[in-house]
Amino acid sequence: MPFIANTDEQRRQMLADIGVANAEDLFADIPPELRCGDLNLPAGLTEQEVRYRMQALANRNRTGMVSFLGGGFYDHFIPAALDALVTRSEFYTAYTPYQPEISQGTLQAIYEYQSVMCRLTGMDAGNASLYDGGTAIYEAIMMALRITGRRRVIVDDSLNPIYRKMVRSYTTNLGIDLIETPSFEGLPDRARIEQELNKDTAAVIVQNPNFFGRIDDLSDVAELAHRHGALLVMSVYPIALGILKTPGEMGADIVVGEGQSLGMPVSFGGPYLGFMTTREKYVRKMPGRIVGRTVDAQGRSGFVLTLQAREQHIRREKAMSNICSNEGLCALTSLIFLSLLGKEGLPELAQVCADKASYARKRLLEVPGVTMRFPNKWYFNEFVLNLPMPADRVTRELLNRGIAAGFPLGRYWPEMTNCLLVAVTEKRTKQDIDFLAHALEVILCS
Amino acid sequence: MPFIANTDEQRRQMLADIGVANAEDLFADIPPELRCGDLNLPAGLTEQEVRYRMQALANRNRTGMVSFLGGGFYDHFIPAALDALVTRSEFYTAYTPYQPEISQGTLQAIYEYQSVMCRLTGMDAGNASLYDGGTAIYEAIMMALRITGRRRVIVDDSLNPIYRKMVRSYTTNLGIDLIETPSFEGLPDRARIEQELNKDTAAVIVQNPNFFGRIDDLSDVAELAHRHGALLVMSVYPIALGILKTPGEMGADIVVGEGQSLGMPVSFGGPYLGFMTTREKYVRKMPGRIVGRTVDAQGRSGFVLTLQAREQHIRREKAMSNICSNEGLCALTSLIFLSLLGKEGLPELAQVCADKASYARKRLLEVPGVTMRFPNKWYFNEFVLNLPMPADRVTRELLNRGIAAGFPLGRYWPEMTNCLLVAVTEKRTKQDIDFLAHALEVILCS
Amino acid sequence: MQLIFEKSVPGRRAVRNVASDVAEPVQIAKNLLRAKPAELPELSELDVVRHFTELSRRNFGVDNGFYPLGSCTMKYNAKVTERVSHYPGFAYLHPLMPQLPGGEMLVQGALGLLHKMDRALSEICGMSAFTMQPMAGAHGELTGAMIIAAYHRDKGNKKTTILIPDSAHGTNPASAAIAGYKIQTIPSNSQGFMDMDAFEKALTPEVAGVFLTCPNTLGLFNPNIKKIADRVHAVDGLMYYDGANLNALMGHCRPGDVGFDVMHLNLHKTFGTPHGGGGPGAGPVGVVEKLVPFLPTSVVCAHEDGSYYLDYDRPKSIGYIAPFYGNFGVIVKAYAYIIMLGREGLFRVSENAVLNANYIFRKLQPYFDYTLPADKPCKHECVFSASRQAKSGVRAVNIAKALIDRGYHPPTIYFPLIIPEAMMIEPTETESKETLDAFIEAMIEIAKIAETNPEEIIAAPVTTVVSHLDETRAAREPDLASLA
Amino acid sequence: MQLIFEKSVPGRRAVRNVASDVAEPVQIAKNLLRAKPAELPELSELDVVRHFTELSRRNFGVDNGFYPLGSCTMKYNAKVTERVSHYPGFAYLHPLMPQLPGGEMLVQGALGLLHKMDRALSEICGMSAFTMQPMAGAHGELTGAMIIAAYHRDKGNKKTTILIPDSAHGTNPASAAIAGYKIQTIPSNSQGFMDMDAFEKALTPEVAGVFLTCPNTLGLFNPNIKKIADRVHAVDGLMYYDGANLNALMGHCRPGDVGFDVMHLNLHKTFGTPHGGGGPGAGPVGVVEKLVPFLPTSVVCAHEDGSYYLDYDRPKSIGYIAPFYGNFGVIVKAYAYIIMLGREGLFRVSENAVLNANYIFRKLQPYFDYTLPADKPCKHECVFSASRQAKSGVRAVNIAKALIDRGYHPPTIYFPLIIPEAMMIEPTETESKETLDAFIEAMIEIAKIAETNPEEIIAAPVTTVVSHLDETRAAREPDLASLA
Ligand SMILES: Cc1ncc(COP(=O)(O)O)c(C=O)c1O
Ligand SMILES: Cc1ncc(COP(=O)(O)O)c(C=O)c1O
Repeated sequence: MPFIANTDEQRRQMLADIGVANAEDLFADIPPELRCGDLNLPAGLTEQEVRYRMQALANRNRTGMVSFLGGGFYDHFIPAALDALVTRSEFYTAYTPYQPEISQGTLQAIYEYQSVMCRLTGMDAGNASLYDGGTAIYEAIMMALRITGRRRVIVDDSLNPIYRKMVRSYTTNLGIDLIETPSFEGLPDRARIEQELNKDTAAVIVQNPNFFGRIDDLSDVAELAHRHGALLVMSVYPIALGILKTPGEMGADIVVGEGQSLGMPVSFGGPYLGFMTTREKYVRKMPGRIVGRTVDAQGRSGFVLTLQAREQHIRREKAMSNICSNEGLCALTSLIFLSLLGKEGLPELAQVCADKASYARKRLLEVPGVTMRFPNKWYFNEFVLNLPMPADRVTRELLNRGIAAGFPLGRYWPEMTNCLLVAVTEKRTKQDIDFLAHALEVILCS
Repeated sequence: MPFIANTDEQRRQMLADIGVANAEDLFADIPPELRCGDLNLPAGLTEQEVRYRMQALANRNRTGMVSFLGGGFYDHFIPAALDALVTRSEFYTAYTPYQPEISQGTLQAIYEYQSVMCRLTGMDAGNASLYDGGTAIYEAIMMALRITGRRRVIVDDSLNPIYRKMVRSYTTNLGIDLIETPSFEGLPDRARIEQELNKDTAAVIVQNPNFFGRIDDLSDVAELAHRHGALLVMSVYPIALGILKTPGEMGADIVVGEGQSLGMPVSFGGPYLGFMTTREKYVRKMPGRIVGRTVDAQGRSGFVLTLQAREQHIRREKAMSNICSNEGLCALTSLIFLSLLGKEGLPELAQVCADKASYARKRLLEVPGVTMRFPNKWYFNEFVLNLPMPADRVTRELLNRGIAAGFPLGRYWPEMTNCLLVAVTEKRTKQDIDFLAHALEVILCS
Repeated sequence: MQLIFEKSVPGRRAVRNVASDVAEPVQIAKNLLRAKPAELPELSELDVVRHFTELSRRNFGVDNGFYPLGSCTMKYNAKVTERVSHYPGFAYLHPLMPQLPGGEMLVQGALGLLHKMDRALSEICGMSAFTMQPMAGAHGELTGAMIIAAYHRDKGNKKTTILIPDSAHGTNPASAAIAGYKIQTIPSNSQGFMDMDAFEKALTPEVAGVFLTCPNTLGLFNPNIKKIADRVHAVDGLMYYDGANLNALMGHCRPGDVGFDVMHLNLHKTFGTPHGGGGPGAGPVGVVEKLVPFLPTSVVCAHEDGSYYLDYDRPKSIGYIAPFYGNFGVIVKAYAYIIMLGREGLFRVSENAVLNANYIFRKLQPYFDYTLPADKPCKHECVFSASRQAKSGVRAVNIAKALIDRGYHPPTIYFPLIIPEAMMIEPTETESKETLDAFIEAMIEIAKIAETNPEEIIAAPVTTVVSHLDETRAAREPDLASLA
Repeated sequence: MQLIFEKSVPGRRAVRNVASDVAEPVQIAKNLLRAKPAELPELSELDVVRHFTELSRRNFGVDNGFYPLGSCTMKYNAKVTERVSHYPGFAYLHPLMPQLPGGEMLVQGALGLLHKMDRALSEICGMSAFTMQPMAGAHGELTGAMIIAAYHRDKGNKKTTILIPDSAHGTNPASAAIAGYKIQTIPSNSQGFMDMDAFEKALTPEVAGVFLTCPNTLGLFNPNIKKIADRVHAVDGLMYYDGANLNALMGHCRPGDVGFDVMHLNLHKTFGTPHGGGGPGAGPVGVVEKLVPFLPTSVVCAHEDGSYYLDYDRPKSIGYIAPFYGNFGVIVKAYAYIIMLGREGLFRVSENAVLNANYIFRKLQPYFDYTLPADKPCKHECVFSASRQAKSGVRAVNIAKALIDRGYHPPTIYFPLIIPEAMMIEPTETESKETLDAFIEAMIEIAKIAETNPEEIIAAPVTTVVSHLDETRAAREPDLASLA
């Protein structure tokens, strides 16, 4: 049997040493009526067959096409050095670093990860990762409830609709009153938010750049929230933070986001990386694993899992979160990615994305009948087009031409059936963009 | 600039410390008239562009087709664990293990490689590798000359014709008289060889399985050679040695071969692995690096490069070979491959290849007009078909149908223009073989 | 070793970005831009490679040696599963693709894999259907608890409480609490099983369900399990199965047959996907027929014609719990593992996991305290107590560090909480008798030295790059980030 | 650490082979079969993975630290070049494909790459054409010597001798000798250059050619080089350039312009392909116009239409020296390296390689002896002598071992042979000032301890898994294999 070490001869010796006749006896404590018969599964395969089968499945997925799909999940370039390092088996075949003396590699890496995330978001402290950008928002809400002792939460609807659905599921059983405020011209509606804010409000949740690709200075929303004793929770796109004003600069209290863009392939939805940073004063209310730097008996600096008193294995039902395994290897991935790009490289990358997106806007607007949903505004690398016909139809036809043109918004905003969300990364060339524009023209003008 | 570490600022500091005004001054010792202007090369590329360009080149090579190409270079399955281990950077970013204390990994691996090669071929000692199977034959000839002090060499023409060409090139300037004896029914012609053997003969060179895929017991050829004081040099296919009688059992004196089949992809001709093993008494006449086991000052067992007095860096023009860098990482690859297959796995693999090849013979002989070039003989996984028309034409038409049916022998044996050399490995399925047979039938019967 | 920031040199670069190939750059309004660039490290590619290569060498993984970390099932992570998970057809597939009109047909390989995985896990566990969405075990527990809540809400049941034995993993009560439930902890009896009297007393009509691990965290199979299930079902409660320990049962016993209604699996344990030093994992959740309507959206379904689609029209569903379809990359590895092992392979996996655990259990009994009646077999893991050694001052943690000096990753210690000085040893089926014998010898040697020369053990580890780290200081004066 | 054979257990298996899918097995005649199976290790996949993972951790590579091994140009091996070399379109391409009728059109990517590589190297070196076939530097030298022989044979020249300076690498005389030549060694002068009088005396009409390394193995550029070339050409001799040291010259000086006729390159040095702990490398050979007809077959050529083909019809060719087109996988990496660096990049590579070498050279001059006139720059490497330290018993080898304890790979020692106690230091351009400064400090510290406490240095290394291995015993009683 693959991967099973012992030979039949050794099994016999071991059974004899244990003092049983056969392996079956080791299951004698299971009541016979609870035993099952043979599983109805196919026989095993050799590695050669497995590789063949898996390749066949992979071949039935259409990847190579020119894609402008984003919606919070982006196709950025991944340097070869990253893969070479993150596949070091000492990293990926280890468990959570419970034994610090033989886990300094993982521990120092997570400490460095927490550090770069703080530097990127302009905050003071962060945790070792959460499952993804959506659960991170939900964890931020729970954290805000703990900090404020309140139970009302305001969510701006330019937050990724998928995340809004997740928040709704998770809060169903918790008697939280969850208010969604409609955005105005694709930005959080300050007036509306102010109306909804009251002394029971724990947090206001916003996203920048938001789902429509618009970027904003949310400092005033932070002030509004703070004036009512509420926290500002901001979800961000880390690549954009290469150039955009930081949540820290805007006065956010908890910052979360999806880290996939930092060196992880889109991988049909996961594994991804939820990250969280916050203000120093809120550290002990933060969920999840946290690595801290300390010294050993000989005064050597070293790293350990710390502040564990918050966690499930100690606090059990009173824990700040139930999270145990997180996305450690993805956190390492993002750290390596940011180290390879570096202080000059990340802003440079962000600017290239913005430049190409701005060209794409210009070029696509030349197509007769195409307009911007929110004209004359600032965007990072994603934006919403108005099409002269349902975006679904256009998208389908472009798919047939080998282009994933973007995401039709009708699915989440019935009033936006003619709207298409288009994302551009550094991997899309001018040629790709012109190709899309041309194909779009053909479809619209026929 | 990619990969250049220092910043301009640092370069300035260093130049100042050195005491020159600019980097140009460091080239002042090169006479101006010998300096060159800008190289006529394109500007550099980013990693993203390089990967795109290289992928484009790779895409212009037709791989995925159903292939029965062999001729000494075989498409065997490579386990994933092998790649995962051989890409450990401590192995591949190291140089030749001149400093044993920090090279025990490479050194022990080579010692283990030498050991498995001896066990596989049935010999006493081997070297750390040679460039490839062809240069290994030439090195074996030179070794035989050193041992016997003679200058006549007999090469059976069922030895891979490519290797025969190589031997001819290398011996041109050395006043060696090189006799090629025509094979009889695809096997070494004992009578002819005996005629050619005399007291000046240093070695007889044979191959098993030979280029026609035929297998043989060459014990009698060994006796013949020995009776005339000549050595028997045998080139072998290591996978076949999983089941075939070993050169050791047949009485060979020097064993060489191409190790590509042991875990290396065919890779358009390299890097490959030349291996060599021999009898204890000839060890000090062997070319190339050799690793030996010894002990350190504290009695711990360890490994070093040894018997270096034979080598170029000490003996210079009197060295037994000029080889310096060999194919170390390929040797490691073959060791890992053989360790993963193991004592039971290698014979099993060899038998599967033989079984599929025997099915292929049966199946292809059902095609009207197709016969065996050498009927009713023993083969391993390769054999020669007689076709009712030029093999070139058939091969070309089959290529158009996405099948590399084999190698037409007319290129090297004008009298064999209708002959096709067909190889079958464990990666070819029954379905592939039937597909070939069917396509062949269509072509021959139309 | 220096922090990566300490190696930084102003102006040094590693990877270069592709230059923009479009004419004019966009100049975003100042007020929307950050005042200064983030203080990321400035290094050459070689600097970065050396830094993380050195960090990796300060880590210990399954590839480096025996890793009997109880409850974590640290088996060999097959390289072939890593390999296939990197196929571009999987790695570069955008999750929104199937949500595009006509997009589903472009991701049939991925949907098919998810569906086949659902079928395989359902067969292995005796469940009706699995969702692949939960991203870890604890996430699966939360999902399960939400399904339990949705079920009761749907039936109009007034349920407030979940019963959980005190031997349970901390995530169990934590997850159930987050789903809105009161947690009532049930003590264990002398044999480490849930105390039946306490259970009966606690089993009121308010009980929404019971969370159990079976075999439990002591590695024991509860003989009363069926009885418990019947009693719980009698009050229309639901049985939740924590599947972290399934490595003991595959092909031998199915939670569904035992009476469990909802469960999670840790693919990063039983199904051999690497744990990555703290994730990513995957915690698929399986349910019996009556709970299928409550599974999270979307659900992967098959058309008559054998093609697959995503069903979002699930009125009773608990809704979205993940952005898409789960940790797909991890699921790919686990699926490859399952088809490679196949029917008999999975059966043998559990058989050998249990054999290895019992071998260690039997061999170490003379040297360490334990709770289990010696005549009974354990399952995939066994729990010893260092209480005997503690008398001479050698605690479980010291034994753990002494094992480190001998080249082993220590067992799980101080869990389950009900065992003083607990040492929870899970060898897994991928370890050989030679490895187990050497480990057993090391444990015996340590036990002996603990008597003769306890200081030596207490001083351990002495072979590591750091030793006896000050955890109190770490918690008192947290240094959680190096800020610019 | 145990040998892999010592870990073997009868009947244990790792990778399984696919089962035969054809009906009946073939039973080959007994007399053709081996008596018993080869005694290969019997291990689980995990055993194998742990064995080689542990072996790797007993190795030191460029990714582990500074590796100033003179003459070996141990620069960073870019991960991207590894990555692209594994593309299936390269790795799984069968070399016989282009020899099939119509097959050339199915390998245009590979042929194009080889042709572009020939053009790029020819431009960099000022040669007319390159063959990619030689599989290492020494193989290139032999190929070059064979080309020289073919040239003279073709012209009917009676040539018997090759001149080689005593500072040359051992492969030079060895390779020339194998090509059938007598070797005459020319002494070096006090400055480490070939002694001109001795050279003139040796330069008879029998001289077929001269092998030179430039910059030479002392890292010095010979100012007389053009004169030497002219004199050699005057007797219709050919100038051979050992390109191992090209890392000093790219974009600054071209061997072809200097008067060299034939040369090899070590792609595994100058062009950043990994050395693999002893290969595989690649040693392409370049020639001037008049030698092109003698290049080994086959030669990659371009049709008018831009498609590529293999030319086998080369009557004057030295014939086959490799089975196919060279170490293709290595050439792929080097090509990726070249297009990534580009015109300016390659120029900067040499500039910075020379800058780094001169920095070390200047900083260490006060502490170690050296030959070069201090006012002159070295090129990509510098050579010191430990003769000063030797007085107190500390030899070059001891300094090397002391460096190992300090985390460095030592320089090349005892080469070139003309320098007593030689230490040949080649930093390469991919190392940073921080790394150089730390290394310089370590060298200075060692030099100081060598005076105050030589025993400490002589005792080194003390941090390694083995130390002071008995090389004499290894050679006296060779243990070269573990036989079953
Ligand atoms: C018994 C048990 N339940 C639940 C969990 C939580 O699983 P995860 O870490 O994947 O969230 C674990 C992991 O240690 C466990 O051992
Ligand atoms: C100057 C010089 N020439 C030739 C060689 C031989 O090159 P290879 O080892 O690739 O055969 C070397 C390698 O050390 C060298 O340094």
